[in-house]
Amino acid sequence: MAVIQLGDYIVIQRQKYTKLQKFGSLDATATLGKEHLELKSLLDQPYDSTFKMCVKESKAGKRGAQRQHSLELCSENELRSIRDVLNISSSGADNRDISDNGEAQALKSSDIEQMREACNESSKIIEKLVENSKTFHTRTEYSQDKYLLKKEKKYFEFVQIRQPTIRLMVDIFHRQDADKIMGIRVDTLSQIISYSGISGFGSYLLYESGTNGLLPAAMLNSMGAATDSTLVHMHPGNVPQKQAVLALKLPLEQQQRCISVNLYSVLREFYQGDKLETVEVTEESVKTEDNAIEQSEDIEPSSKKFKLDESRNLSKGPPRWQLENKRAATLMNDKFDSLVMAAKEHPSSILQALLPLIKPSRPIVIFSTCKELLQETYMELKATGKVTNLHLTSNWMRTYQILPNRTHPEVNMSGNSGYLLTGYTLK
Amino acid sequence: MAVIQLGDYIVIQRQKYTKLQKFGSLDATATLGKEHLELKSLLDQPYDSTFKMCVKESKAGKRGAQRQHSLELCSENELRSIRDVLNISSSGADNRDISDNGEAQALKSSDIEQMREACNESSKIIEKLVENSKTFHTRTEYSQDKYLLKKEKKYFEFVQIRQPTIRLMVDIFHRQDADKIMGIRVDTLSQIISYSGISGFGSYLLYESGTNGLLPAAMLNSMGAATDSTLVHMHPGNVPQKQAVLALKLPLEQQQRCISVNLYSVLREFYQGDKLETVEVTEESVKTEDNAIEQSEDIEPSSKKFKLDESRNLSKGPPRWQLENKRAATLMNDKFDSLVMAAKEHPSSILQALLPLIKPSRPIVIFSTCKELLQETYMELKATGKVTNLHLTSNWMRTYQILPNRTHPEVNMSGNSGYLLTGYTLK
Amino acid sequence: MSFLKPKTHIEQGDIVILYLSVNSMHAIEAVPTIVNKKGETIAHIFQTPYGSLKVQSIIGVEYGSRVELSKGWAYVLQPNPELWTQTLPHRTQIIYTPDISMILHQLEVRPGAVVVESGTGSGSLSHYFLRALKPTGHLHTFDFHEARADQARDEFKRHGLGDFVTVYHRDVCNLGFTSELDGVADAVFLDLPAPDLAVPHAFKALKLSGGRFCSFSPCIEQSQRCINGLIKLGFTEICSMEVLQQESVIKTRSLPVIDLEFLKMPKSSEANSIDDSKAKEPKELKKYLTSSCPQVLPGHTGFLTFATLPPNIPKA
Amino acid sequence: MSFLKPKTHIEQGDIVILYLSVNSMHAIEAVPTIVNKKGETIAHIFQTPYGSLKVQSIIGVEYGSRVELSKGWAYVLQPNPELWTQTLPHRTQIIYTPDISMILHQLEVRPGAVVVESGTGSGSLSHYFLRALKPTGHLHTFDFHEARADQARDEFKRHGLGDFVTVYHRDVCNLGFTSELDGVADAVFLDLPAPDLAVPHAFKALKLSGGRFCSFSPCIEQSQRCINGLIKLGFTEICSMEVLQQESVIKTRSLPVIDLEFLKMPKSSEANSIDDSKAKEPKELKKYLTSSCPQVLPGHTGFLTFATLPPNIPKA
Repeated sequence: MAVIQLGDYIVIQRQKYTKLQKFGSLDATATLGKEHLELKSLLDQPYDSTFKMCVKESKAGKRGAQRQHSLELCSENELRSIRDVLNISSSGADNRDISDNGEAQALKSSDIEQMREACNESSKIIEKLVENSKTFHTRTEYSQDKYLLKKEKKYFEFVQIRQPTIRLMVDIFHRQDADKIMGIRVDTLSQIISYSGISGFGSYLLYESGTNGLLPAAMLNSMGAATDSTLVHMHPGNVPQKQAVLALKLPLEQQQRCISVNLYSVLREFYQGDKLETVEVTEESVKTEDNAIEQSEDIEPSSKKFKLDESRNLSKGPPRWQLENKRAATLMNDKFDSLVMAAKEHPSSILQALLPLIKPSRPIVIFSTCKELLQETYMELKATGKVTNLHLTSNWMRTYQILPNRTHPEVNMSGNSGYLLTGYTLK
Repeated sequence: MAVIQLGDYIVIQRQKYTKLQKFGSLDATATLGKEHLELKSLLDQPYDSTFKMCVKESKAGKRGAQRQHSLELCSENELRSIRDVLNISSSGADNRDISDNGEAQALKSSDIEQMREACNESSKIIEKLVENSKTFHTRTEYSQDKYLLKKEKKYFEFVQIRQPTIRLMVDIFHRQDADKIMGIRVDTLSQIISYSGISGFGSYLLYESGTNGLLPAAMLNSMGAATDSTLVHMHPGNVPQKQAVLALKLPLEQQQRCISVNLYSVLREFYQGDKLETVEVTEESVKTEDNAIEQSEDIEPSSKKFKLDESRNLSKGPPRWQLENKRAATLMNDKFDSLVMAAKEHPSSILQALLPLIKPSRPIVIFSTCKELLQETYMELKATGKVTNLHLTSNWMRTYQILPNRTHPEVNMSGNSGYLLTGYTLK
Repeated sequence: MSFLKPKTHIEQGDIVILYLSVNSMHAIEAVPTIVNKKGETIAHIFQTPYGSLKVQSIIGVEYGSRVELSKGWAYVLQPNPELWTQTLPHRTQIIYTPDISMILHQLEVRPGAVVVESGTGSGSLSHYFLRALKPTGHLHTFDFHEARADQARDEFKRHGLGDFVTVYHRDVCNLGFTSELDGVADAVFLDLPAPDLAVPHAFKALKLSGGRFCSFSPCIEQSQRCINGLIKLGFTEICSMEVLQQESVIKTRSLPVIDLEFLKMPKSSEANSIDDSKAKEPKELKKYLTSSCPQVLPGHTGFLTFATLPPNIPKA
Repeated sequence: MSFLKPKTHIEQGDIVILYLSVNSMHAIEAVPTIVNKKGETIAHIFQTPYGSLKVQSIIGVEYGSRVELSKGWAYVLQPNPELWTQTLPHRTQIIYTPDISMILHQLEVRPGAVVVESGTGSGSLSHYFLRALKPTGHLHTFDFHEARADQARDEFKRHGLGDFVTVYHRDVCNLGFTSELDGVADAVFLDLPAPDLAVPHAFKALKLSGGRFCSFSPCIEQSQRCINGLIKLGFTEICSMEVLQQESVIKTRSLPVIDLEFLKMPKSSEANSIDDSKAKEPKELKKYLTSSCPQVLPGHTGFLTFATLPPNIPKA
């Protein structure tokens, strides 16, 4: 089983909350709300292990106490559910006698804070809270559960460390800031993969203007290790966003089958090829900017702005980006087996440039959160006669709570799946 | 309890199928698929009675036999469910041994047709079908039910006669041809009534360009009998569509509180009032066109085209439409307590003309099936500063099958609720 | 008194909706003074993020007017059930306009209707029932929580609706709707944790000539049990549904239109300088008026179960 | 053989999608002759509403080309799981792309994965599994219906996928997934009327290092029982959901813009004649590019229940 190593991206899970974190050094800490976790004890432990948060010190912060914790690998026994520990049984029939006057809890918040410093075990704290609640035992089981869940969430002291997967990452990214992945929701991502037909065979073309690396990562994941498929990943910035790709920790051979190139630069290479060579090389300089994770400006970078990954190699030959452009141009000449686009720019001109690079009878998938835009693109594509079987779709997705006598759809749902325009190229 | 009378609109219900029908004369027949029902025996029977369809003759038609039925009032005993009659009990565990080779039914379709002529009782026919089905008893209960339901539907021989209500009519209209009511779905209709605040008090303004009378009927229904509220109902045609209003069979005083006027004509009256009088009267002529139910052309009718309901009164004074225009203009001068619009035309110019007629702090509700249009109208209204609390909404509605061990949302749902733009006028 | 019928000017004692923004509305009582916790009579000042409002100043003002706050302004609107639902003091979970509208429609409530409701809760739905059935109908509304029933009764009176409603404190699941209400109702509405227990009482309360029934349940199991009860008693047209309203947030989006054609041209040193200046120019932007839902939507409110009691079912 | 990988030209024996229109596609086998019911070998002619296609004529043609029919034309497309799902011979109810996509995502299927599926049904989902896991993974698929299992096995072979799949005829609810599959699966998928009976077998088939589970059920009660089974065996991250895809039908709508301003002007007999001619002129039209859903949409396909088997759960 895989073990946690320095340099890994890890997923930290505390109950239903998950977070993607780089375990960059032994000094690294992770922040979950007011809790700061020292990560060093994770080293060489197997993934999926659970750790106990042990308070080391507590500092007054702007919004209440900030606590520093070390992590201790814990046994399965420690993981009995808090509900088991408390073993609540007495339950009122309904809540007719509860009046919500804010005085139901006899403990003051200062008492609770103090108690929390003293005993770090959430089950103990919750036990005390329950003891001191005047209304707890008169609540219905449903409302007891809600109360416990709320308290558990606040005081739960265990975290699990998991290996990042596409499934875990799309949840994290979408929850934290859907805009950073252009609003691509899990159902939509899953359909982009289906409709584009990404798999272990074939050569694929992606244009995206910033999804934290989620789209190239998902496509690479579906291309698999030890296969022959290749991906040309075009982006509008100086450097591609790659966080999700790096987090997957793919074998090098698989990583190298994703060729990330700047849209403008690679199209110039493709259109003009050899003519270009001498000019570009002389223009080269060594100034680099490292904003790999940040959203880069979507303008054509002049060559000198390019990041030089291996500046030590500068004297030995053409820069890496130029080699990548050449690799990409070769694949562009051979044409691709599908096209995926998620553009922040107007898709028309990009589509006009990329559509001729796709073989006939191949799927194209265009994502946008703006329906009006895709309606227009639909009409444009239809008019060209180059694409058939055009469909504009969106999704409605809802999760369910399935519990004895309490089964219903979750009360909150996500409102926007975004839209997919799909079709097949013709000869 | 109300009894069925000549001239009534009635709702004929056969299982889940419902139809709105005018019981215009004793010779009237209603057509349900291939079945033709003579209505005369309905006269003076109480609403909600159930009648048995008794075959009188059967003619070969283009698409199978057309059957003429008389209707016979039937007792509750005859209404035991077909399932009870058949008392199916043996039920296979699953359908692994069924192969669908089309040979499962031993009866030929000619046999069935013959049987149908001979014995008119659907339960008997279904019994025979079940007896002759090689696979029925090996099907799962679920699949047995589906089979029975399908057969029941085809051979069910009872109809119930109900009094039209808004609830029954919106179902019928939406199912038969949603376009004829401009695509207004039940949830949307219910919200138009809520958001516009139609009730027993107040004076309301409606513009609609053709909903079979559904919108004015729903508003009149909510205004109630024996109240003081009034409705000015503007429409673009020569005559208003009124089917749903007539079907409600409202007391005369209630009917008269709905003043239906042509948009152009009443605005001219409102803007120019007295100046107009002499000119119009002289222009008047008696040519009438009766296309009350048909969708009329949405152009300004010249006065001479107007329908003259009471041509006998012609010599005695101004025509009825002119009196209605005057009544409406008086209410327009007093201003209204809400505005409802469902236009097939672009709403901007209409809204511009009608919005000044609404008192401040009053709701406006604009319906359209075109979201883009309401987005634009939203922006326009926002820019005027005359309306606040603007919301653009649509609905998602789904019905459920709730049966023991077979609970799930219905497999089909309606895709379009249409959109509502709502807001409140300001001073 | 501002709930009875449309009115033009704010009178003393009216409930008034102070509209600050789409997300900020408050229901305030138009009285010049209030009694504070110490029992002293003081001027009624209402605090908002845009400063304070001296409530006396709005009495006599026309509804729909703009009123000045010490650091901004607001609109005064006449309350109605929609605005009240958005501003009322929550004493329980409430039902919102999309479900309520369907309930009123399916229960065929119109002036003159007699409606039985349980529970009263925060009175949000009650206000809708009252608007729909007044001035000729009547609402009988039940709550097992005494304080809530009292509060609701008082509220209806202050809102000018007292004549059209009777509020009962009663456990209807166990005790029914009182024998006075046998056979009087056109429609019965239940919002109870165990609706199946109240179905037989609903059956009794409905008119012999029949009527409509609705139960609102958050959980599917409650609906299942309720439907079993309805079937046993001969209810027909049983139908369960969900209604979810989606709001569209309207915005203009600007998308840069990028030029890729020039990349086909050789990049001479002269042309190059032109390209560079081009790249720095503001690009062409294409504007779209578009809309999207809020990121988080209500995914579930409750299951609505409707049914018809046919006429002449013996109630022995 | 046309399912294994992207290819450019139609070869003899390929399954080819004959695309007539958005609502009319057919999967045909690119063979020049077929054997008719009388046992005679005849030319393979495919009939369409636009006339017939001599199938021999498409062999060697590039995928994506337009081919002539006797009364029209069509496109020939290379099949893939999406197109196959829309054209395959239905032997059972099938699952469609929106649900399938979520299943593949949640089961984390990628090249190299070992997946256990029950039932095989019409093989629609199996084709998706195979695309996602080949060339290094394997699909074990079970059906209790012998003819269906045989048909599916044959089909996979003809589609060039035989190396990556094993088809079993077996009643897995009662007999499990065979002991050879104990602890080999990365993911288990169930589409069974009683998934709870197969949950313990799924548990056994999953790797000791853990794995993902999915059950597809049309009814909520099946999901409830399945979840009970999952909880008992220590599965975590249990989550049920629905995915419904909505298609947008795009159209241009023209709305007349009507002029009401002229009504404010007195209608002199001179002006009148002008008005009249105006009224007969074609009015100004405003065009909107808009879309709506089809009138009837799929309202329910099934509930998807997902779960994780954590690593190192003893399987004693």
